[in-house]
Amino acid sequence: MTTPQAKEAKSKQKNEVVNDFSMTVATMNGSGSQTSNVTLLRALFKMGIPVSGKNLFPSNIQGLPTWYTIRVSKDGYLARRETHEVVVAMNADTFVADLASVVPGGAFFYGDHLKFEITRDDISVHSFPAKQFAKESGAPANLRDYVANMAYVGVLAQMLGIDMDKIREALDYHFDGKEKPIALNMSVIDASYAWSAANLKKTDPYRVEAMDKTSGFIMADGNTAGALGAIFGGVQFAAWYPITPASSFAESLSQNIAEFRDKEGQEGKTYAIVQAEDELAAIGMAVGAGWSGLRAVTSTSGPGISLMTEFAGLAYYAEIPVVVWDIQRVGPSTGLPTRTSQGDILSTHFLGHGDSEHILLLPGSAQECFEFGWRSFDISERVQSPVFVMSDLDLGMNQWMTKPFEYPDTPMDRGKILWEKDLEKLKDPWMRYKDVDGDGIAYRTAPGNRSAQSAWFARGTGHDEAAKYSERPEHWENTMDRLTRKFQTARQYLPEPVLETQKGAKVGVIAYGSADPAILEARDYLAADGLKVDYLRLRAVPFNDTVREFIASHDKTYVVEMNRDGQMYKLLVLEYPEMATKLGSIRKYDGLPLSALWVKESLQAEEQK
Amino acid sequence: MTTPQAKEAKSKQKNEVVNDFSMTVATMNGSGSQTSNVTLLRALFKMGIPVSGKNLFPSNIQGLPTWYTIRVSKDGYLARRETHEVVVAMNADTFVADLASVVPGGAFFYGDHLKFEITRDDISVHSFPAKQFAKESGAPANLRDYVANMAYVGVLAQMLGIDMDKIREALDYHFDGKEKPIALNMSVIDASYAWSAANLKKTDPYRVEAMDKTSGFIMADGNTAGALGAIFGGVQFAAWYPITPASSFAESLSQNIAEFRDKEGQEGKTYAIVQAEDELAAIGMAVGAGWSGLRAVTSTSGPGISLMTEFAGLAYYAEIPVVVWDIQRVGPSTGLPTRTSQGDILSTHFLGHGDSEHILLLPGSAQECFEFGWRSFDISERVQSPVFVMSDLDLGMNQWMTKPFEYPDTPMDRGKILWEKDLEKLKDPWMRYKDVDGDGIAYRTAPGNRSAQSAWFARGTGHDEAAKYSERPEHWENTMDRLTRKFQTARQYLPEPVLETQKGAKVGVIAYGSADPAILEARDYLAADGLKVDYLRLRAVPFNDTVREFIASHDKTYVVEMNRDGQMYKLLVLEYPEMATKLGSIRKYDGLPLSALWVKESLQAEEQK
Amino acid sequence: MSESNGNTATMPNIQLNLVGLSKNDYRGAPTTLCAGCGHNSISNQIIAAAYELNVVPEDVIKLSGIGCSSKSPAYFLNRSFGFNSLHGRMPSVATGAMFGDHSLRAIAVSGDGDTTNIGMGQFKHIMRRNVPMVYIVENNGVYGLTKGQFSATAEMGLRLKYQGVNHYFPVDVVQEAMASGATFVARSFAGDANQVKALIKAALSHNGLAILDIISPCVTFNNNDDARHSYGWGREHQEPLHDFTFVPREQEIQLGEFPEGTTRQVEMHDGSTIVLKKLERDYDPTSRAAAMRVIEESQSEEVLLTGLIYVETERPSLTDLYELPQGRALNRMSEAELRPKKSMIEKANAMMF
Amino acid sequence: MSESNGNTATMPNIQLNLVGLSKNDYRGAPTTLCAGCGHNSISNQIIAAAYELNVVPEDVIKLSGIGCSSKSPAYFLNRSFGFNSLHGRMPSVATGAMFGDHSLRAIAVSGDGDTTNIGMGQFKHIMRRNVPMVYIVENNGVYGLTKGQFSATAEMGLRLKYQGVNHYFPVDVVQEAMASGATFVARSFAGDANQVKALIKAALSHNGLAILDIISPCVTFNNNDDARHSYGWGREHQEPLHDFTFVPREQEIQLGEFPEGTTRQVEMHDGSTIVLKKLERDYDPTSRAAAMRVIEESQSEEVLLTGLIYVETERPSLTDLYELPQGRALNRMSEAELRPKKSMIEKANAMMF
Ligand SMILES: Cc1ncc(C[n+]2csc(CCOP(=O)(O)OP(=O)(O)O)c2C)c(N)n1
Ligand SMILES: Cc1ncc(C[n+]2csc(CCOP(=O)(O)OP(=O)(O)O)c2C)c(N)n1
Ligand code: SF4
Ligand code: SF4
Ligand SMILES: [Mg+2]
Ligand SMILES: [Mg+2]
Repeated sequence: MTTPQAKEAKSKQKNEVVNDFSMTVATMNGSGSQTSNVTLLRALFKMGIPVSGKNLFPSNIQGLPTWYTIRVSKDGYLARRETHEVVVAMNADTFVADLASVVPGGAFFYGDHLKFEITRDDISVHSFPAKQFAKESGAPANLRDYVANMAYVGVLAQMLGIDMDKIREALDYHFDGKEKPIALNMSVIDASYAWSAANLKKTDPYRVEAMDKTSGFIMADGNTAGALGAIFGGVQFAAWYPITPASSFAESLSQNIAEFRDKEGQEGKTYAIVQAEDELAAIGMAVGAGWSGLRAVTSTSGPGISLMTEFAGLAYYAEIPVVVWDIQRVGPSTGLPTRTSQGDILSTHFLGHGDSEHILLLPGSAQECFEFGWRSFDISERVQSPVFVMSDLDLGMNQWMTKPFEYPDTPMDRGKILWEKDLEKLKDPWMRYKDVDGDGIAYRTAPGNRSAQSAWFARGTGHDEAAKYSERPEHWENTMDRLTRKFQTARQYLPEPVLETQKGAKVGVIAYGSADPAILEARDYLAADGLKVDYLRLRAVPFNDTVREFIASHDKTYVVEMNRDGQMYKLLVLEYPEMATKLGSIRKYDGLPLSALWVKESLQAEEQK
Repeated sequence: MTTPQAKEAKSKQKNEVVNDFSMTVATMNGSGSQTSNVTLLRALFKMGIPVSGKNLFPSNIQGLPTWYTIRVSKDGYLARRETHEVVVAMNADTFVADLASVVPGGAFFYGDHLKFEITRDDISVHSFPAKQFAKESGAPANLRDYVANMAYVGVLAQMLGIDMDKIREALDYHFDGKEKPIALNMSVIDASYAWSAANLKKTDPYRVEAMDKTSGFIMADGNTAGALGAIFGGVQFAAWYPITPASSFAESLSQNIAEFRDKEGQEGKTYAIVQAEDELAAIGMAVGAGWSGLRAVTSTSGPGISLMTEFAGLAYYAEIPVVVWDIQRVGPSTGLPTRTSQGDILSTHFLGHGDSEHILLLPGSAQECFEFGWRSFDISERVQSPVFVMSDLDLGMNQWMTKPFEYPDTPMDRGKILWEKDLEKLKDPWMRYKDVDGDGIAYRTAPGNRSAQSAWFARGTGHDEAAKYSERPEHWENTMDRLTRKFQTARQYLPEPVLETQKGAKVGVIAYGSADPAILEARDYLAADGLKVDYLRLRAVPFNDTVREFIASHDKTYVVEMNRDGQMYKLLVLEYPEMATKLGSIRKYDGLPLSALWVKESLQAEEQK
Repeated sequence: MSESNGNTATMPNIQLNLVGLSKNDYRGAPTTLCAGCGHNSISNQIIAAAYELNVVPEDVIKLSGIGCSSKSPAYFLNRSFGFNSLHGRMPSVATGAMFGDHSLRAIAVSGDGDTTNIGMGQFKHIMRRNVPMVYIVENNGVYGLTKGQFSATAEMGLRLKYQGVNHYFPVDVVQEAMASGATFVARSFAGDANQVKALIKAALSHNGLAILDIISPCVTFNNNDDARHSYGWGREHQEPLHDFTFVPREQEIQLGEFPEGTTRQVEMHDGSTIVLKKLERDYDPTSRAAAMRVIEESQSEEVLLTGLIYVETERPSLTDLYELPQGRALNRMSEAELRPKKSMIEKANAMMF
Repeated sequence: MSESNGNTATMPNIQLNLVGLSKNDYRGAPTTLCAGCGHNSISNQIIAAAYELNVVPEDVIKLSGIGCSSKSPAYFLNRSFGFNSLHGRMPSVATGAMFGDHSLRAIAVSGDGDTTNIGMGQFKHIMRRNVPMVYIVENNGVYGLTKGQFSATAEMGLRLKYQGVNHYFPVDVVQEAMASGATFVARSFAGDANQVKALIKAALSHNGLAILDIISPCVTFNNNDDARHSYGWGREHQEPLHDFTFVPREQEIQLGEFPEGTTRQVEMHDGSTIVLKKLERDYDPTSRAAAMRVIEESQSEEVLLTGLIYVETERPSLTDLYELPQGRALNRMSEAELRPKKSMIEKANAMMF
C-alpha cells in the first residue's frame, strides 16, 4: 500500500492532519449510499480510530438530498462538527452547496457524471468515474446508482488510507457473511481503489492511521441498544405503531428477540409483539398488558406521545406499570420527522390533564439505552407508574461508539406484586391502594391470581383504598397525596446523575441525553480557554439531591439543551425555586445535533453577559 | 302572611339570623329535585337577597345521593360555606349523615316516610308528610317522588319566610309561562305551605327577609353565559363531543343560537354546529373551520383536552385560530367527572409535544364567561393561535349571581386576514408566514379567496415564509422564534388582571377563575383579623407586567388554586424566576369549591410559618 | 374483593353448581344504573350464564370503556379482575390484557357510543385481530351517561327533544362485525332473557372474538320529542311537568316467550316500535355468504335480526397466533425464563460492530 | 402561490380550456415520491380531470393526512388552498373546512394506513355524514413513508421481509364505504389512467361523499419475502445485495386498454398477482342491493372489482343539511351579519333570572 501519494504524504508529515476531521458524503436518498457509508464507518472503527456517523436525511423515501457525516477523532470526540474537511458529492441537486461547504484546504471528490464548474481553488478537487465503475461491474441498469456509490468507498479508502482488510471485514458484517454480495461490492471497491491509486494525487492533509482507541468499545445505535436492553429486561409485551425515528426500536425488538429469548426445547414463547392500528391503541395494549402483570413497552415519537396523553393519565392514576420510549424528533406537530430534538421533556413530564407527573429516564449513550432498556421495567414495576425513556433521533438512529452493553447487575425487580401464596401470608386483608409501607407504593395483584381475595377493579375514576368507586373528597385527596409520596419514593430508584467535576470550577453545566459528547468536548475547549466548567449529566426526572447540591455549589449553572423553551431548565427552576437565579438556559433547536463549538461559544457569551 | 310563628319570631328578633346562612337539600338524583331547588333559589334572588346555588351530584343518572346547597348572604358572599344551617333530608341513604351535618342550633326537615331515630336535641327537627302531599295531588304513582320534592319548597317557604309570590314567579320562569304545570306545582307548594303554617313551630333563628341587593344582577351558569357570549362573538362553527361538565356549553349554543342569529327574512344560516364522533374529530373539525376562515369553537373537559393534544400542536405551529373551552373537572384520568377543579392549567398551557405554549383565558364569573365567549375569537384570530378558555364545573354548571352580560365594547377583530382586494393593494408579494409588521403575526388568507395569489398549503411540517415545505435548520428556527415573538405580542391583546388593593398591604394573593368569591370573602375575614391582603385576579396566561409589579411590590404573594400541584404557581415561578421565593402556593383538590374559611385559615397558617 | 367466598358451602339450601359456587358468588356490587335499564338485565344474564356454565370467576376478566353500559362490569362477577378503562379504548386494553394469562376468558361490555362513535377504530381493529373474548355492545342508540345525545347507531331521521334530528347514516354493529371478519356475530334484545343467556353461553365457549349486539333500551333518554310529553302529569297535560333532572321510573321491556323463526313488534319506552326477527332454528350460521344475505334481507325488510348470525371456528385467535406456552401464563414466568443467560451479553455485543 | 397564473393566455400554442387555463395551471410542485409510484399517476389524473372539467383551481380545496399518498396534494393544483393535516385525521379537518365556503369542491387524498389504520374511526364517520368531497384512498397495502410495514388492507397471510406474516383480516375499503352509507363508491387501479380519470370526473360532479379506492402499488416496499430477492444483482444471486436504504428504480405498472366487463391479471412489482374485474358497461350502480351483491360475489371469486360500484344522489350532503345561504360563503360574512344587534343583549339578560 505504498502508493505514490502516500509516499509524498509521509514526506510532508508536519502538515498532515491524522485522524482528526469530518467527512461528508452527499447523495440522494434511496440510492443505497447508506451501505457505502456504514462500510466506511465500520472500517475506520476496526482500525481503532474513534468515529461517529450521522445521517442527515429527508422525510421521504427516494430522490431527495441526504448527507452522511463521519467524524474521525483521535481524541475520541463524538459530537457533530460544524466543518467538513472531506466532502464527496454524488448529487447534482446539492453540488454547488456541497462544493462550498468544504473548509479551505480540504478535499472535494465528485462523480464525473456531474458536470459543474469548479469555482474554488483553495481546496483539493478530484473527480472519479463513478458511473463507469458501475457499468463495468456488470450490474443491471437499475442498480447502477447503487454501485456508483460503492465507488467512492474505494476512492476514499485509497486517498485517506483506510485499510482495505477492514473494508472487507465491514462488508462481511454488513452482508452477514454472505459471499456473493461481499465479493460483488468488494470488486467495485477494489477497482475504484486501484483507479484512484493510479490517477489521483493527494494534495490535502487529511488522512487516517490505525490506532488503538476503539478496543473496549462497540458501535451501536440507541434504538437497537434499547431493544436489546428490553430483551434482557425480560420484556413480555410490546405494542407499537410505525413512526420515524422510533420504528427501529420495535423492529429491532421483533427481529432479535427470538435469538435471545427462545431457548432450545422451550415450549412456547415468553413474549408477544403487536403492531397496533395507532398510538392510542399501542399504549392501550401496553397498559392492558401492564395491568395483567406483564413487562410491557411501547415506542413512539412526539406525535405518538401526544396521542398517548389520555392513557398516560390513566396509567398514572390507576398505577399501572408501562414503559414508553419517546425517540424525540423536532416538533411541535409533524415538525421535522427526520431531525433530532429534546423537545418533549416538559409536555411528557406533565402528560395528561389534571395533576400528573411522570418519570423520565434520559439515556446519554447507546450503552445507556441498553441499560435503561431493562432498568425501565424495574422502575416502572417498582413504582407502579409509567416510565418514559426520552431518547432522540440522533441517539436512536445514528451509529455511536459506546462502551459494551453490560449484563444487568441487579435481579429483576417485579415490585410489590402478590400471588396466591403471598396473599395467604398476609395478616391484614389486602387492599389494592393501601399504603402499607408508608412509601406511597401499595401492593398489587394481577389477573390469573386464583385467590378469591385477589381481584380488584382497575379504573380511572376516583377510588378508595380498596379500589372501590368513590367520589368522597377525602378519598380523592388521600390518593393524590399518596401519589405525591410515591414520587418522592421514586427518586431513590432512579439512575443518579453523572458528575464530571474538577477543583475550583465555579461554573456548572447541566445537560442530558445526546447532548453529552458536545458538552464533554466543549469542556476541554473551555478549559483550554481558561474556564473551568463542572458538568452534571442528568439521567432522570424527578431529580435527586445530587442535583440540588451541584447547583448550590456553583455560582452559575447553565442548562444546555436542544429545544426552544429551555424545557429542562424549567423543570429545574420548578424543583429549586430558591436557586432559580443561579440557573441559566442555553438552547439550540435547529434539528441538528449539538456541536462543541456552539456549546463553548454560547457558554462564553452567557458568561460575558 | 302573619303566621303564628312569624309573630313569635319577630318577638325574639335579637337571636335571629336573617339572610345569612346555608341550606342544603339532600335528595336522590333523577328525582326531579333540581326543579324544587332552583325554584327556591330564584324566589330568594327575586326577593333581592344575594344567593348562590351549588349542586353536588354523583356521576350517574338516577338513584344516588345528591345535595343542593343554597347560600343566602346579605353581604353578597357567593362562595361555598362549610356549614349547613338548614338541612332538608329526602334520601334514606344519607339520612344519618345529613342529620349529623346540621350546625348546632340549626334546623332539620325531613319527609316523614323516612323512619329514622332522631339522635340530636341541639337542633330544631321537623318532619312533614311529603308522600301524602304527593298522593293528594293526584299525580300518577311514577311521579310521586317528584311531587314529594315540591312539598319541601312549601315547607321551607313557610318556615324561612320566602315570599310565595316570588315562588310563583320562579315557577313561571321555569315552566316558560305554561299555566298547567305552574298551577300543578303551585298547588303542592301551597298545600305544604299551609300545612307547615298549621303544624310546625319555628324554633331556629334562620330566616329570610326581602332586601334590595340583587337588582343590577342576573343569575346565570357559566356555560350558558359562555355560549351566549360566543353567539355575540359571531361564532360560525362549533364541533363538540358530549362530556360532563362541558355538554351544556354546546347544548346552550345549539338551543339559543337561532333565537339570536336568525333574522327575519334572512336567507340561510350564519353558523353550523356539529356533534362529532369524539374529541379528536371535534377539534379537527374546528381546526378545519378555523383554517377556512370561520370563527370556530369546541368545548370539552379534561379527557377531551388530552385527546386534543396533537391537534393543539398542529394549530399552534400552522397558526390556525380556534377556541377551545375546557370546563375543568377533577383529574387525572376520568377522575371525578362531577366535581370541580383547576387542574388542567399546566398541561393545557404546554399542550402538545415539542415546544408549544398556549393562551389561556380565565373567566372568574358568569359575566366574564359571556365576555370571553366573544373576546376569545378576537384574540384567537388576532394571534392566529388556539385560545383555551379555562372554566370549571362550579362556574360552568352552577347558578351564579353576576353582573348582566354586556354588549361587546369593541368591534369584531378578524385579525390579519386578506381578501382579494387586500391582496391587490399589496406592494410586495404576499407570503403566508412573513413577519411583515415585526410583531410575529403574519397575514393569512382563507379558502374561497379567488385571487390566484392567495392559495397556501397549510401543514404541520417545517415550512418557510412562503408556507413551502422545508427541512432547513434556519427555517425551522426562524419560525419558532417568530412564534415566541408572537406570544410576546399576544400579551397586549389579553384581558388585564383585576386588582383589589389597599394601602399598606404587604401580603398579596393571586387567584383566578371560580376561586374568586372565596378570596373576596376571605379578604374581609383576614382584614377583620388584622391582616391586610391585596388581591390580583388573573384573567389570562401569558401574564403581563401588572403581575410582575404586583409580586414585586409585596413581601409575599400566595397563589391560591384548586389543584394538587400548584399549577398556576408553577407558571408564575417560570415567568418570574427572579421572584420565585416571593411566591407561595396554597392548594385544595378535593373536588369541592373553595370556602372562604379554608382560604383564610390556610393563608394564616402560611403566614405563621 | 369478594365478601361471600368460602362460606357458601356451609350455608343450607343454597344451589351450588359443579365448581361448588352459588349464584351469589357470581354477583357484583349493587347497580347504580336506572331502575328498568336494559343493561341491568344483561348483567343478570351474564351472572346466570357464568353460574350455569360452571365458570370459575377467577378465570374471567371483565373489561369496559366509559358509559352507563361500561359501568356494568362492576355489577357482576365481583370475584373477577376488572378494568373500567377509557372511553372508546377498551379494545386495546383488552388486547394487551389477554396476554397476561391466556387461559382466562374475557367478558367485555361497551355501549353504542363507546363502541361505534369514539371507539369505532378500536372496535374494527380488535375484530380483525380475532382477540378471544366476548364483546357485548349494550346498544341503546344514545349516550346514556351524558344525558341523551345521539349515538352513531341512532336511526336516521330520529328526533330527540333536546338534540334535534339525526341526519347521519346509522352504524349497524352486526354489519360492521361481518365486514371486519368477526368470527362470532350475534344480536339479541335485553328483554329476551333466554336468548341473551344462551348467546352469552355460546360466546363464552367461542375461541375468538364474539360480538353480541344487544339492543338495550335506555328508559331515561331514548325518548323522542312527542313521546316525552307522555311523561306529563297525566297524558292530558301536554306540557312537560319537569326538567331534565327527573327520571321517571319505568318498567323494563320483557319479551317473555319468543320462538325461533318468528317476528315480534316491540313498543319502546318512547312509544316508537322496532321489529325483531328471530333466526330460524335450522339457520346455518357457519356460512359467511348466508350471513351476509340474511343481514341484507333484514335491512331491506327493516327488521332487526336476532340470534347467532355467523360463527367461524377455524380462524386462530390472536393468542393462538403468538404460540404462547400451553397451560402456563406469561405473567407467572420467572426471571430465569425471561432474562437471557449471562453469557448472552457477549452475543449482544458481538451483534454490534 | 402560483407562478404561472395570468400569463398563460398570452403564450402561443398552449391549449386552453373553457375557463381559459392551460394544463400547467393545474400542476403542483415537483413530486418527491419515488419514481414509478402509483400515487404520481393518480395526481396526474387529478390534474387532467380538473383541466378537462374546466374546474377553476381556486374553486377547489385539497386535503390530506400523513403518508406518501398524503403528500401528493402538494403535487397537483398549486393554485388551490391545501391542508396536509394529521395522520388519520384528515376527515375531521375536511368536515370543518367545508363550511368556510360551501361553494368550493374538495379533493382529499389519503393512504390505506392513514384511512384504515389510525384513521378508521374518522373515515367511517365522514361517510355517515355524507360530507361533499372526493375522498381518494391511494391503496398500496403498506405504510410507504415509514418504510414498508403492513397496513390494514394487506391481505391475510402476506409475508413481508422485515415484517413477518400478516395475520389479520384485511379491510376492504369498498365494503366499509357501503356499510357506512357512502353515496358514491368506486374502485380503480392507478395504472388504468382512463378509468381513474373518468371516476375522478364523476366524483367531482357528485354532491356528497365520493369514495375512490385506487389500488396504487408501492414500488419500493410492497415486496414480499421471495420477491425481494429479485432485486438482487441478477436473479441468480440469491442474497440481497443491499440494505433497506436502496430503492431500485422500477417502472410503474400501466394497464393500457382495459374494456368494461373483462378481467385482467396484473403482475405486481413483487411478482405476486392480483385480478381486476371491470364492471359491465350496463351495470346499474344506483341499486344498493345490486352493489352489495357484486361486492360479495367478487370477494368470493377473489377478484377486485373496478368501476363505479354504487351511487346515490338523493341523500342531502352535510352542507345541504345546514341550510347555508345560497351563493354566499360563511367565511365572508360581515360583523353586521354575525353579531346580534345591540338591543339583543337585553334579551340575553332576560333569559337569565
Ligand atoms: C374522552 C371522553 N370523552 C367523553 C366522555 C364522556 N362520556 C362518558 S360516557 C359517554 C357516552 C356513553 O355512551 P354509550 O357508550 O352509548 O353508553 P350508555 O351510557 O348509553 O350505556 C360519554 C360521551 C368521556 N368519559 N371521555
Ligand atoms: C400520529 C402519527 N403516527 C405515526 C406517524 C408516522 N407515519 C407517517 S406516514 C405513516 C403511514 C402512511 O401509510 P399510508 O397512509 O398507507 O401512506 P403511504 O405512505 O403508503 O402512501 C405513518 C405511520 C405520524 N406521522 N403520525
Ligand atoms: S341513563 Fe339510560 S343507559 Fe344510563 S342507566 Fe339510565 S336507563 Fe340505563
Ligand atoms: S415508498 Fe412506496 S408509496 Fe412511498 S413514494 Fe415510494 S413507491 Fe410511493
Ligand atoms: Mg348508549
Ligand atoms: Mg399505504
